[in-house]
Amino acid sequence: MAQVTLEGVNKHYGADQALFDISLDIPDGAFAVFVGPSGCGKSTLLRSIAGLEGISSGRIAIGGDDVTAVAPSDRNVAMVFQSYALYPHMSVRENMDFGMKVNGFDPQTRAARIAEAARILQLTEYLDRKPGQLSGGQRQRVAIGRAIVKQPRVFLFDEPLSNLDAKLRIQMRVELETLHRELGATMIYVTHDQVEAMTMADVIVVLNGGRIEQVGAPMELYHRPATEFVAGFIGAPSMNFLDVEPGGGAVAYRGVPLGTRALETAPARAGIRPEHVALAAPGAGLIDVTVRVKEALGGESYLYTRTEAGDEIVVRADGETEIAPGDTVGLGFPEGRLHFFARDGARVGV
Amino acid sequence: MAQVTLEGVNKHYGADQALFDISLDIPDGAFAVFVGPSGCGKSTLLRSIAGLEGISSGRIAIGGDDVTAVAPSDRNVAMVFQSYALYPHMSVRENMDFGMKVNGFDPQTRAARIAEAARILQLTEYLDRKPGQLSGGQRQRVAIGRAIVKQPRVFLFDEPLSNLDAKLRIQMRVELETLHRELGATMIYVTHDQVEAMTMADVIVVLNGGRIEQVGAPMELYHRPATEFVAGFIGAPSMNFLDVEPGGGAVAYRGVPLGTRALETAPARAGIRPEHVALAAPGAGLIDVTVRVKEALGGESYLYTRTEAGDEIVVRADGETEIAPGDTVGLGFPEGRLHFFARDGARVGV
Amino acid sequence: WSLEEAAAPYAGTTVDVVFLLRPGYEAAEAMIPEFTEKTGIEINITKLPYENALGEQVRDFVAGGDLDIALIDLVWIGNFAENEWIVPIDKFTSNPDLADPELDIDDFFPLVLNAFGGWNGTIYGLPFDNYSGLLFYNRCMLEEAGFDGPPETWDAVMNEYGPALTKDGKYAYALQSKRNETQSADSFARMLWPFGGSFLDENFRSNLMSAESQAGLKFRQNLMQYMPEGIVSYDHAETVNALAQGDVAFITEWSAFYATLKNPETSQVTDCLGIAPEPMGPAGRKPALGGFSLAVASQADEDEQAAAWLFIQWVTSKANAETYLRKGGVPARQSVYELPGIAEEFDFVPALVESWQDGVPEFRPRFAEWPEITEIVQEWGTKMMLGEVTTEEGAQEIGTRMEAVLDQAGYYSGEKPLAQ
Amino acid sequence: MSSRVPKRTLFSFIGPSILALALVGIGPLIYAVWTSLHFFNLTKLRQVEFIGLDNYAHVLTDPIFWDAMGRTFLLLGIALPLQIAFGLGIALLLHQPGIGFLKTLTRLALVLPMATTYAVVGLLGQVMFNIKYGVVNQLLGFVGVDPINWIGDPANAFYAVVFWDVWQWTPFVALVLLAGLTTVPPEIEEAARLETRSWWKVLRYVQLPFLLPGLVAVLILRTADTLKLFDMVFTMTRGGPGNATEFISILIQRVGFRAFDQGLASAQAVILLVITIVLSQLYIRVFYKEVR
Amino acid sequence: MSARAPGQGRGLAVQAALLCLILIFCVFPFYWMVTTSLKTQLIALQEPPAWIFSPTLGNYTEVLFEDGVGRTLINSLIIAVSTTLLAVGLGAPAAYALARFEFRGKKDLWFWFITNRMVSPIVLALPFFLIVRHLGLLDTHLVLILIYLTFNLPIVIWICTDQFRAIPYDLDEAAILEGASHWRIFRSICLPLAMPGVAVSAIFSFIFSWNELMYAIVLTRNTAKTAPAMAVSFMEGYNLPYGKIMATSTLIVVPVLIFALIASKQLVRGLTMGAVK
Ligand SMILES: Nc1ncnc2c1ncn2[C@@H]1O[C@H](COP(=O)(O)OP(=O)(O)OP(=O)(O)O)[C@@H](O)[C@H]1O
Ligand SMILES: Nc1ncnc2c1ncn2[C@@H]1O[C@H](COP(=O)(O)OP(=O)(O)OP(=O)(O)O)[C@@H](O)[C@H]1O
Ligand SMILES: [Mg+2]
Ligand SMILES: [Mg+2]
Repeated sequence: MAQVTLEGVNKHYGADQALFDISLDIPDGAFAVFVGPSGCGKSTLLRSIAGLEGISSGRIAIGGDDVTAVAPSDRNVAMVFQSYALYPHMSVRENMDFGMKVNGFDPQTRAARIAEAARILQLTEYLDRKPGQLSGGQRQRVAIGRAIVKQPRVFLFDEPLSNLDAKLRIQMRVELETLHRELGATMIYVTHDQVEAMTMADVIVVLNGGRIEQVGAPMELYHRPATEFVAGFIGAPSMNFLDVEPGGGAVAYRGVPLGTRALETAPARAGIRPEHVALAAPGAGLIDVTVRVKEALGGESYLYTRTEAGDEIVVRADGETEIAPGDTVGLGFPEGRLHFFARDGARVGV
Repeated sequence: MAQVTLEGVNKHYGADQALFDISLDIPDGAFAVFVGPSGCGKSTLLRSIAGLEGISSGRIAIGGDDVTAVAPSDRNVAMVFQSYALYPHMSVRENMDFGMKVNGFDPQTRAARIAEAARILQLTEYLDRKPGQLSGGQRQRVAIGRAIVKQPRVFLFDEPLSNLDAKLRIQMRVELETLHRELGATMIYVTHDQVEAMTMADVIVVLNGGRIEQVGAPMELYHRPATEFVAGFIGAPSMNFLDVEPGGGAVAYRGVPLGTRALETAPARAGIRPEHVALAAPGAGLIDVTVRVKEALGGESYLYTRTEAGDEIVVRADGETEIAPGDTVGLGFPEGRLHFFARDGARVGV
Repeated sequence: WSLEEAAAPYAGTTVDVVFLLRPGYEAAEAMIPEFTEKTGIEINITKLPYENALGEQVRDFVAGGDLDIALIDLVWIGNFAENEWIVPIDKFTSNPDLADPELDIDDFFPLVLNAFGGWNGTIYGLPFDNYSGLLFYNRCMLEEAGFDGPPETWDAVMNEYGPALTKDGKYAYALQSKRNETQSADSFARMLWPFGGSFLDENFRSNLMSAESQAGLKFRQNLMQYMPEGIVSYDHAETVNALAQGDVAFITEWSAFYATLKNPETSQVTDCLGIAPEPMGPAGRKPALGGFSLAVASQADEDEQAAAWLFIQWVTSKANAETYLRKGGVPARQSVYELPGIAEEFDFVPALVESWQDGVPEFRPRFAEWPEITEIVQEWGTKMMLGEVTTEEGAQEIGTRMEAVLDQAGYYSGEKPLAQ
Repeated sequence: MSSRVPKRTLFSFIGPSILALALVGIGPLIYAVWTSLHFFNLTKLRQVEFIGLDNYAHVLTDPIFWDAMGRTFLLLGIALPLQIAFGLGIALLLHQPGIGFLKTLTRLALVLPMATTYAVVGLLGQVMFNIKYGVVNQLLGFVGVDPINWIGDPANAFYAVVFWDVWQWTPFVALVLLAGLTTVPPEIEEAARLETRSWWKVLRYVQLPFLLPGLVAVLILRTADTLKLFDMVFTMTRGGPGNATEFISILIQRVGFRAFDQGLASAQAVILLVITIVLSQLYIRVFYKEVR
Repeated sequence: MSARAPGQGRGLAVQAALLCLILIFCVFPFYWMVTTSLKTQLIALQEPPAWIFSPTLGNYTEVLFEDGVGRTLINSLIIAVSTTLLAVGLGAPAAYALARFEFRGKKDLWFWFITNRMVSPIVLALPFFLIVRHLGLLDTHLVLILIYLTFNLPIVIWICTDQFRAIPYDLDEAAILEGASHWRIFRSICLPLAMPGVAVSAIFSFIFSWNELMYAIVLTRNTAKTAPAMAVSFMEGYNLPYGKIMATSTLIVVPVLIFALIASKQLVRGLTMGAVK
């Protein structure tokens, strides 16, 4: 049982406050992902759970036991540090071995786990190198290896794959998911990668400025972001936002009515994701826009367009689209795809 | 003039060789991106260009001048280190100021440039903090700031955005592109991010095991990868590969003919990107596969499918697709989308 | 002849001298302004602890340094004289321009002049800071125990005073025996001589194995039962303090400690303090003898030598003796102690005068080899006291090592006269 | 981790030190070696003569020299481990997060023993360890221990010296090691703290490698300094009682400055220097090779 | 750290207790020294030792105004400060070179530096004396300053070399790319970061030269006489004025404490805080 519970956690750095009243419940065996802008407190939160950072107030429980005052080593958590924190004087093997050795594992188990981890992480041929002789990505993998050989109740990962290439990253992702399934351990994972967040998470925790914005399953966050911040943060490229006002029976963008539903509260902003904007011939959509920049990614392209009023709207197009910068296109906003937010950022309507 | 030219560069670490005979020409003002798997030598190459790493043999020229034996400080390059390498005892402001100060810039210029960089990097409110009080992403931004205030002939970026969240990353990307345009400096950029590579690069250099696999414009690499390695490396999720043999007048996968064209050399493998596989009803495609896993990313979903023969094929589907794990679907491989590779990995055919 | 006239050619000369941090030197220092005023000769004093005084001077003389006057402990005189670092006084006494008609060399206690200033029949220095071993006792304690006076003989100390006074955590006697010059000069030699022993026989062979020497050393060993525990770590300070605090009934110490023991700030027994000559042994009194003379350094140039002599002559003169005494020094002039009232005013005077009547100049041999020999005595003397070796074994060791030193110095081969 | 630089730059960094030490250090040393090859007694300068290695032969066959040497190494063998153990403990304690004020105070207090003039420590020893008026025996008396004759008893005097040596130099060890601990990157310690609570294991496996340079420094410097130990012993026991505290430097001083046999003393000192150098090399070989 | 690290509740009490113990252990002899300096000889040597007594400043007035300890303190200060500045000024760059530059004979050079510390002053004292006398520099500050370098420079070089080595080389590289010269890097980057080590070595250097006795006694007499030489000069062998000696010693310790107070701020900082990943 390794449910992780936080109650009213606050954390101050001198006069600055890094965490504000964080309450959170991560069920046993869940895969929780923390996302949020740089400096929002993700690492701090992770370090607080690990016990590396004392908290100013609040309570942290792991598996039902209050661990607020328990030493880090007694919490049975493993952590992959954002800065790797490898032991520079130990070889890769010794780095991975250290935790098991000090905890009195028998040599066979240790050797077997190291071999397995090295295989998974493609580090076998580097086992006898020192961290100083490794590339950035290799170091990061060693840090992951050090965590997984320990087989703890709770894993804490601080951007563990940020220095890996796309291919290795996907492999690693799958390996971590497998590990998660096999060990049944609770995993808490900090990442900036949307794909990782969406695909790995049972639950995503969105942090902003030291506060929790929303907690929910990936698709819930994608489809029903609770705040404008979440809406803008989840999904890449991020959602387009337009200032709207009441008009035409529902809401209108610069006089053009968007959809037909009336909302209880009058929203201040409407949002729509680039992948949901419908492309049409000029004049055939709701509004016409000019394409400024086209980013071709191969399988798809993103069009950076500008409305007459000067608002920017990003639109996802086919990888083979013929549309070029300078072209004018029409855009449609399918009604079910629109999100509305009040002036304070809260979601409005269903 | 800051064209960067490498001729036959080799680099040994003791018995290990990290770079093999690298020859490369990056035109003045170009934005070159180095990509490749972890440990392939990207950082080493960057450091060699900066002069921080002596090369074992070969020649490096910047702006036409042979700098192989020139001190790093005289090469007029700025570098963002993968490890940040911030001066821990200096505030953010001092970190950025240091290079200008030692180079005798006048105080006004220095202050102005710092203010501008801080604005771009959203660091203004952190200017007086020490690196130890910053989050990972904030540190990374300081490292970038330190490079840009210097306005050198050549920028070297080693994964400068890997610790930033998606939103900030896109902003930074745009800022760096703007900077590139404004300064007209040559930029060499290491990244693991496909989107960054594809969107920012004038030219992408794909490295593998210390060797150059291919050099080319992004779309060229996407559409006409020179090797199976490049094909697999560029694009995420990566290209699907199937073993093929001659058959049915062209090439065939397990007896099923793929396309109609005959090729000069008989290819060993066919590749197709997930976004190019056509979904069809069972039996309506070329082959039928079973969906094992479905990864929903919101705007799109990836289906991890398995053929009867046990090969894995990843297919991109719509974000709202109804297909669920366990379903059987038919797949089509549009002929123009197929890539063929010989046994040694080289591209076959047009 | 007047000092002013004699000094006129040397006005402005600076004379360098080493002083110790002891009362006698402070007394002299207080007198110096008067001398400078009269003569225009500057006296430049370097103050050193006793421990460093020898090394400092030796180094200075070896290197041909600035010192114009040598300060000579009686055990150094042989060394200084043999190295010709100092000038015999007849160079000056024979020069009418420099010699004070009132010098009256015979007014010095002969024993003192001989021991402190003379070597091998030649006088080099004039006694300046003079000591004798005295018996300081706590009259009150003695009276309490039923004694009406201090012990006259060592035998009485052992058999009467010792047993009677050693009780209730108090001890009859303390003999400073720390392993340094104290051990050899104050402890070892003090018990050697009164019992008829000596360091060397007339052939410069060790005399420590003789029955008399052994008797003395055994006596010391025996007497330790009436001394405080850890007596081998007692230096002068501890011993004097033991008396001052009323912990022991009597001690044998240098006359110079009179001031300490008489000062209420440093002593609790000022009112009970009694002073007598040291007890007698079978061979007589033979009290410890110590003190310094001042001699002109040969490395000084002629002017400096003359100026130095004038100063030495002046500061040790009969005329200044009383001033010196009153300022805290102990002059070696017989005449001053005959002045009326002096004996009453300074309690120690009678005992001191008596001590200087009868003593051995070679109480500690004064030849150049003493520094080496004293180290040997210090080491084995303490070992004896600690019971690590018997008196015989210890004496044997000291003897062998001492003879080795003397042999190397060339006494046995006849290269050197047998002077001590 | 290091680079080649032009000779000029290199020399500008390192030259002044070499020059200074060469100028001040080498001359006198050569002079000392020269005297060690002569009969050179300060009070018998007329008899100076070249006697080759006689002084060395004399020293090497002199039981007194070896006794003093043995005693010195006994002192080293007892005091140094204590200093390292205590010093390490103190350094770790001060390195831990905790009561900042108390730590600052302690750091300052650590300077006190070192700052006390060595010769005065010996005198302080006389005062505090005195069997009669010494406060140490008084304190021991409070817990029911009979007065101990610290300085007067050969066995105890040795331990009194050990005590003061430990008192005076443990702070030195502690400060050197504390400086060493600051070189451990904080996040590495954190990583280790996640694995184990045992401070010993963190020390052994994670901090020790960072401490090794400091430890070797302590070993070498303390060895050299113990072999040179003079002032404190000289003022406290002067090598006595008996020769219980006659350490090698006391002996050399006795020979060189009391007996004035500079030739012999120089020979002893040169031998001492050789022993120190050999020992230092040994330490470096054994403990330092990985680091260097 | 604003909040306590977890798992330290009981640890904190133990830590406090241990710290107090260390504090007492370090301070007690010093305390005894100070109180002895306030006692008359009679009280100082009283049995049992006096804890409560009416203190007197007599010893201080005596040593300061009659014996001129003040002047020797100033001498000591001049010598110790100059030596420390010189040792750090010469030693830190040398240490930087040993830590950062590659050159032939590096190890031997390093060892030679260290060896200087091992030579016994007892034997060098006389050669020094003769040489210095020859140069007419006897009894000058300069001589002591130079000689103290021989045993302080090694310490500084040693401790600083290790400190410099612990600084990530990345930082140097970053600065090199910025166009900073080696001296500039040394001054602006590495020296500030090596401060804990520099401070420790400066404290040691100060203390060692401040307390040095053997050379001070042999090579000075009046003008340049140092305070420790003065303190022991009270022990003239026949009488030990403990009060005066301890008063002088107390006066000697005070400047060291002040110096340590200044320097010890530097002792604590972690070297690599946030510098690199
Ligand atoms: N000091 C060294 N000694 C030995 N091998 C080294 C050293 N530094 C790097 N290497 C090896 O050289 C190869 C190239 O390293 P480099 O840092 O250039 O990789 P990279 O492409 O930057 O990888 P990443 O994306 O993981 O940062 C790696 O296999 C690495 O292990
Ligand atoms: N020691 C410290 N003192 C003061 N402020 C700090 C300290 N450590 C972190 N902070 C601040 O606390 C906030 C949260 O930091 P944290 O490292 O948790 O961010 P993060 O969410 O992990 O960011 P990133 O994604 O960039 O790593 C940041 O604004 C940071 O500047
Ligand atoms: Mg972080
Ligand atoms: Mg790299």
